[in-house]
Amino acid sequence: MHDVLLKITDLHVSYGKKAILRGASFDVRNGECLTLLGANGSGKSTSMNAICGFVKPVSGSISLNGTELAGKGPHTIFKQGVAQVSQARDLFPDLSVEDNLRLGAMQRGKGKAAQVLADIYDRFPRLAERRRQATRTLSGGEQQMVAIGRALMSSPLILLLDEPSGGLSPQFCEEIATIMDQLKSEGVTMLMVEQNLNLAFRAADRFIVLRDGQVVDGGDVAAMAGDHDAIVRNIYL
Amino acid sequence: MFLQLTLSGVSQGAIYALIALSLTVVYRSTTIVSFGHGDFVMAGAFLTYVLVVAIGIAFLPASLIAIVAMFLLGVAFSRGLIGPIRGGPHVGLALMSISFGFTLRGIARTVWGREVLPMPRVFDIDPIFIGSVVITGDALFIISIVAVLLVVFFTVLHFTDIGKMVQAVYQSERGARLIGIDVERFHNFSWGLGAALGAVAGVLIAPISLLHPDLGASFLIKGFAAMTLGGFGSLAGAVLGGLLLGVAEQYSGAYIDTTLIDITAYLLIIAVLLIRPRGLFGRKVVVKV
Amino acid sequence: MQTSTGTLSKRRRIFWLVPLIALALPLLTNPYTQFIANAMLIYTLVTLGFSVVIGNLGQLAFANTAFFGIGAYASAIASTNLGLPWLATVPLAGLAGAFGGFLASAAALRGIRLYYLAIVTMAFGELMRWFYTHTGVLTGGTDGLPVSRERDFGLALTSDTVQFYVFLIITCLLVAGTVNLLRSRIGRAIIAVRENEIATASLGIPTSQIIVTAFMWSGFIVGIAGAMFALHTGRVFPESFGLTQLIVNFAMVLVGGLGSVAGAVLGAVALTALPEYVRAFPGMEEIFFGVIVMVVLLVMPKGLASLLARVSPIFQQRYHRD
Amino acid sequence: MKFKPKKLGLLVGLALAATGSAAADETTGLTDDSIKIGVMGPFSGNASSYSKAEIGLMAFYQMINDEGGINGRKIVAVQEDTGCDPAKALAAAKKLIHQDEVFMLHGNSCSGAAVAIKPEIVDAGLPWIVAHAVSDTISVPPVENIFHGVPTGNTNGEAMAAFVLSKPDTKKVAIVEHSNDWAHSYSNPARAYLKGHGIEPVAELVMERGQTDATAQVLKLRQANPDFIIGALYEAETAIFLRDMKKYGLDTPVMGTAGTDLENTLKRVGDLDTVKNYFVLHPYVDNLDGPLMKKWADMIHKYYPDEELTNFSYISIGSGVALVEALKAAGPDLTRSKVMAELDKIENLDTGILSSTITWSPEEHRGAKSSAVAGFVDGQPTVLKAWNTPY
Repeated sequence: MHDVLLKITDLHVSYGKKAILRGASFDVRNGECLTLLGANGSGKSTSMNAICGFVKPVSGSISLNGTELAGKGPHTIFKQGVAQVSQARDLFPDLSVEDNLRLGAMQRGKGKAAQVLADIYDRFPRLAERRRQATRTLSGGEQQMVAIGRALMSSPLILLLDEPSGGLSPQFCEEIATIMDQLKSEGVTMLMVEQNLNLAFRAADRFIVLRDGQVVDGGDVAAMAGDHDAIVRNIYL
Repeated sequence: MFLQLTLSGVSQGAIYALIALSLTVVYRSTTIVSFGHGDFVMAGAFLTYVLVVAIGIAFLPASLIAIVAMFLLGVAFSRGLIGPIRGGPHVGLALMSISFGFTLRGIARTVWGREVLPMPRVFDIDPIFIGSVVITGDALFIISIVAVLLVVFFTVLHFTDIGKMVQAVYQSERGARLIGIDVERFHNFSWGLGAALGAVAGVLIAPISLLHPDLGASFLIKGFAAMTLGGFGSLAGAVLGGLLLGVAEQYSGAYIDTTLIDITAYLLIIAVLLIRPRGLFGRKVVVKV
Repeated sequence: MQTSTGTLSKRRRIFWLVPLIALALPLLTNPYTQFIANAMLIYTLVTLGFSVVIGNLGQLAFANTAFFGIGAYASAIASTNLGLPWLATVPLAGLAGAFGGFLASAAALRGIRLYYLAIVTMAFGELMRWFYTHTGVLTGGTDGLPVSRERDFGLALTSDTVQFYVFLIITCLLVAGTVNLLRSRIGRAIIAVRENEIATASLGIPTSQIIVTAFMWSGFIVGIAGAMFALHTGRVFPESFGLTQLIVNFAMVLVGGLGSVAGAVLGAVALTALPEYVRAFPGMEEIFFGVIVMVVLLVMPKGLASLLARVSPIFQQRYHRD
Repeated sequence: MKFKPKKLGLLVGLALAATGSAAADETTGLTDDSIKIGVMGPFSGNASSYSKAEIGLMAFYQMINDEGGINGRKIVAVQEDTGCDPAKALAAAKKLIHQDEVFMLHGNSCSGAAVAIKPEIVDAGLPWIVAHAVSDTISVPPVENIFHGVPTGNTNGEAMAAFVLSKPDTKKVAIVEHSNDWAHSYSNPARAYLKGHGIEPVAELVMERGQTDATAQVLKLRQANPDFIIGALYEAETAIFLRDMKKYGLDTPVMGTAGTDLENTLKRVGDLDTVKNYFVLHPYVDNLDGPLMKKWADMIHKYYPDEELTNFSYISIGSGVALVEALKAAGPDLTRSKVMAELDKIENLDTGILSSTITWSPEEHRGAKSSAVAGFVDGQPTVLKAWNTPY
C-alpha cells in the first residue's frame, strides 16, 4: 500500500466566470513523482496554483497528510511543506544566488538551512561558484537550478515543478532530468507539469491526463512504457 | 551665501527625502502611489502636538507615540480600505488614498481649522557659526535624525534577513509568495511603515513650522518631485532626489527669483520627463503594473 | 460591443429625453438652484472629459483641471482683451483645451504611465496655475479676470436661466459627440489601447494617434466647460483650478462610474448637489467628500452607473472596465 | 427607463428645496420681531482662520439681541460658507438672497470671493456691508447698496508705507509677500505710496503660502540691506520669516499687515527677541489684551467660549456697531432703502473698537479711512501713530 501524501478531491477552480477545473480528483503518494499531462488550458498549471494557494478553489478539497489546504493563503500552505518551482521561476533578480537560496528557508526549515544549503551547493557546484552574483546575470539553466534549490531549502514534503524544462536548451533539459533522478532517489515527492514527454516519462512514476478540467486518464508510466503515442492521443484528441 | 543656501537646502531636503522615501516604500511593495501621504505627514505632526500640548507628554515620547499610532493607522488603512479594492483599477486605488487623506484633513480642520498652532520649541540648541555660515539647532537636529534614520533603514534593508525579504518582495511578488512570505501582511506593513516615516517627517516639521491642516499638501508634491527626480521607485534615488530638490529650491529662490521656489518641484518633474524620464539615478523607470 | 439597431435607437431616444425634460427645469428653480443646476451641466462636461482619458483610455492623467483652467482663461482673455462676445470665445476655449490635451498626451507618448503620468500631469496643472497667478498683464493675476456678460447675439447671458439653456445645448451636443466618438472605430481603438496597448499596435492601429486623439477630445470638451465656468462665475481666479478642484472632479468620475457616459452625468449631478446639502455643516465638506468616495469605492466600485445598468440593460455600457 | 425620473427627481428635489422666487422687496427678510442677515465667511477651506471675523460679528449680534434687539427686532444671522472660493461664494450669495431671502448681507472675508459676488449683489440691490475683505474694487466706484466697514487695501497699504517712512532716514524698503490677492491688496497701495515719496523698493520677494523656510528670501534681503521690510504674509509664514531673519542675524524692522497681530505672533515664534522689531497694522483702539479691547474679548467668549482670539476676531465688529446705529435711526418701519439712507448718514462714528471712525456718504462707501500700527515698546505691545509715537 502506498500512503497518500496529497489528496485532491472534486476540485473546482474558476477565473472570473470561466471555470478551469471542474471536479478534478487525484492523489500524490509519498515518495513518487506524478506528472500532469494535458493540452493547453486543460488545467495543469491551475491545479498547481490551486495547491499552492495562489488561486482559491471554488469548491473541493486539497488535503496534505490529512490537513486541509483549500482556501488557505500561499504562505500558510508553504509552511505546511508545499514548495513550487514556478514556470517563470520568479527569482529575485537583484539579489545574489546565495540570498535567493537562503530566502527559501526563511519561512520554513530555518533550522536545517545551513546543512541544506551545503547540500545544494554540492548538488549544483556551479551555483557555489556564483554564489555572490546577482541571479539576473545567470543563464537560464543556472537560474532554474537556483529556483529548484530555493524550493528545496524549505525541505518541503512535496515539490511542485511547473515546466522545469521550459525554455531551456536540450543540453540543460538533460541536466534537469539528472537532477530529478537524483531528487527521486532521495525520496522527494514531486508533482510535475511537463510538456517535454521524454523528460516527463523518464522522471515520473505515474501520470494523469487532464482535459477540460477533469481527470480523464492516468496510469503507471512503467506499465505504459513504449506506448507514448496512445497517451499523446489521449491528451490532444 | 552659497554655503548657507546649500546647508539650508539640505535641511529642507532631508525632510523631502524622508517623504519621498516613505512614498517609495509603499510604492515598491504595493505598486500604489499614496496620494494621501501629505495628510499622513500632517496627522503625525498634529498627533504630536496634541500629545505635547493638550496631554502634556514630553516631546520625544510624544513623537514616538505619534509615529506608532500613524503606523497602526497606515496598517488599518491598508487592511480596511485598500485591501478590498486591490486588483481593481488604479484610479480607484489612487482615489482611495486621496479620499482618506482628504478625510484626515477634514477632521483636522473641524478640530483646529481656524487656528494656526505653534509647537513649543523643542531643542533650543544655540546656532553654531562657522565663518559666515550659521548652522541652527533645527537644521542640525533634522539632518542628524534623518541621517540616522536613513543609515538604519538602508542597513536593515541590505544587511539583514528581514531586509533581504523586503527586497525579495520588491523584486518579485510572486517569488515572495513562493518562499512563503505573506504578501498581504507585507503590504499592510508597508503602508504602516510609509505612514510612520511620513509621521517622522511631520514630527520634524512641527517644531520649525506651524501646524495647519493644509500642511501636508505641499510636502506631498515635494515628495513626488523627489521621487521622480531620483528615478520613480528607487529608494536611494528618492533620498538623493529629496536632497537635490531642497538645494535646488534654495538656489532658484536666491539666484533667480523667489517666485520660483514654489514651482521648483513642478519644473523639475517636467524637466525630468523631457530630458530623462528614468530620473537622474534610476536604472530605468520602474513602473509596475 | 454588439447592439441590435433596435436597442440602439431606443437608447438614442432615451438620450434625448433627458434634456427635453430638463427644458422645463427653470420653471421650478430660483436663481440659486438655477445656478447649481448650471454648475451641474458644467461639471457634466468636466467629468465626461476626465472620464474619457481615465476610464476609456485608461490613462491615469490628472491634467483635467489644467484643461478646465485653460478653457476658462482662454474665454476670459478673449473676452476681456479681445472684446469678443462670450459665445465667440467658446470654440476658442475648446481649441485651447484641446491644445492642453495635446501637451498632456506628450507625456503619455513618452512612455510615462500610471502614477508617474499622474504626477507629471498634476505638475502641468500646477504650473498652469502659477502661470495664471504670475502673468498679471494677460490673466489679471490673483485679482482674477472678468468675463463679459454683455448681450451676445441677443441673449441676456447675465440671467441664470438663459445661461442654463445655452449650457444645456452645448452640453447635449458634446455629450452626443462623445457618445458617437466612443461608438466609432476611434472609440473602439481607445478601449483597445486601454486593454492592451501592444496588442493593439500589432493590429496596425496607430496607438499614438489614438492616445493623442483621446487627450485632445478630453481637452476640447473640458476647455468648453471652462468657458462655461467663466461665464457662470463672471470672473476667473487662479485658485479655482487647484488641487481641490482636481479632487472634486476625480470624485465625480469615480462616483459616477469610470468610463461611463451616464455615470459622468450622474457623478457630476450628485457631487455638485452634495456640497450644497452639507452647507449647513461648515467645515465638514472634506469629510463628507472623503467618506462618500471611500464608501462608493468599497460598495459600488463601478459607481452610480452600475445601479442604472442593474435597473435596465439598456445602460449596460461596455465602456467601463469589467 | 427609470433613469430619467430618478435624475429628474434629484433636480426637482433640489428645486423644491427653494421656497418660491425672491422679488427684490423692500421688506424681504423682515418680520415684526426679526431681521434676517446673511453672514458669509470662509468657514471651511484653507483660509478658514479668517472666519474668526464672522464669529466675532455673530457674537456682537447676539449681544445686541440680549440687550433687547433694535426697535423690537432681533437679528437672525444666517451663516453661509464661501470657502474663500469665488464659485462657492457666488452660490452662497444666491442662496442667501433668493432662497433664504435675507434682509441684508454682512461679513465676507476674502477679497476674491467678495469681488466675484459683487455683480450679483449690485443686481439684487439689498444692503451689503463688507466687514473684512479689503479690496478697494468692492466699494470703488461707490454703489448704492455696498458699504465697506473696514480699512480697505489703499488705506492699509498707505498706513503701512507711511509708518515705514516715519522712521527717520528710511531710504531703502523691501517687500516680501505671498502671490495672492490678499497680499497684493496691501502691497500694491504701499508701493504706490512709496513711489509717491520717491522710493522704489530695493527688493521685491515672494514667499508662497506653505513654505517652511525663508532662507533664500532672508539672504537676499541681507544683500539688499533695506532700512525697513514690508511683509504681507499670513500668520504661519510671518512666524517662519521672522525666525529665519533672527537665525541669519537680520534685525531690520518689519512692517506686517492686519492679517497678523503682535500677541499671537509672539506666541508662535516663542521669544520676544525675534519679534521685537515687528510692527503690524492695528486697526483697533487698544492692544488686543489692553483694557479697551477687553469688553469685546469678553463678549466673544461669552457666546463662543472656546474661540481662540486673534486680530481677525474683532475686525468686523466696528461695522456691526455702525449697522446698529443705522438700523436704530431707520426706525421701526424698516425698509432696505431706509437702512441704506441711514448708513449714508453715518459720520465720524466712533465705534469704540476701530481706531478709525466710520463715515459713509453717497460719494464714498469706504467707511474707515485710517489704521494705527502696533509694535513692541519696552517689550509691551503698544499702539503707535508713527515711529516712536504712541497713539
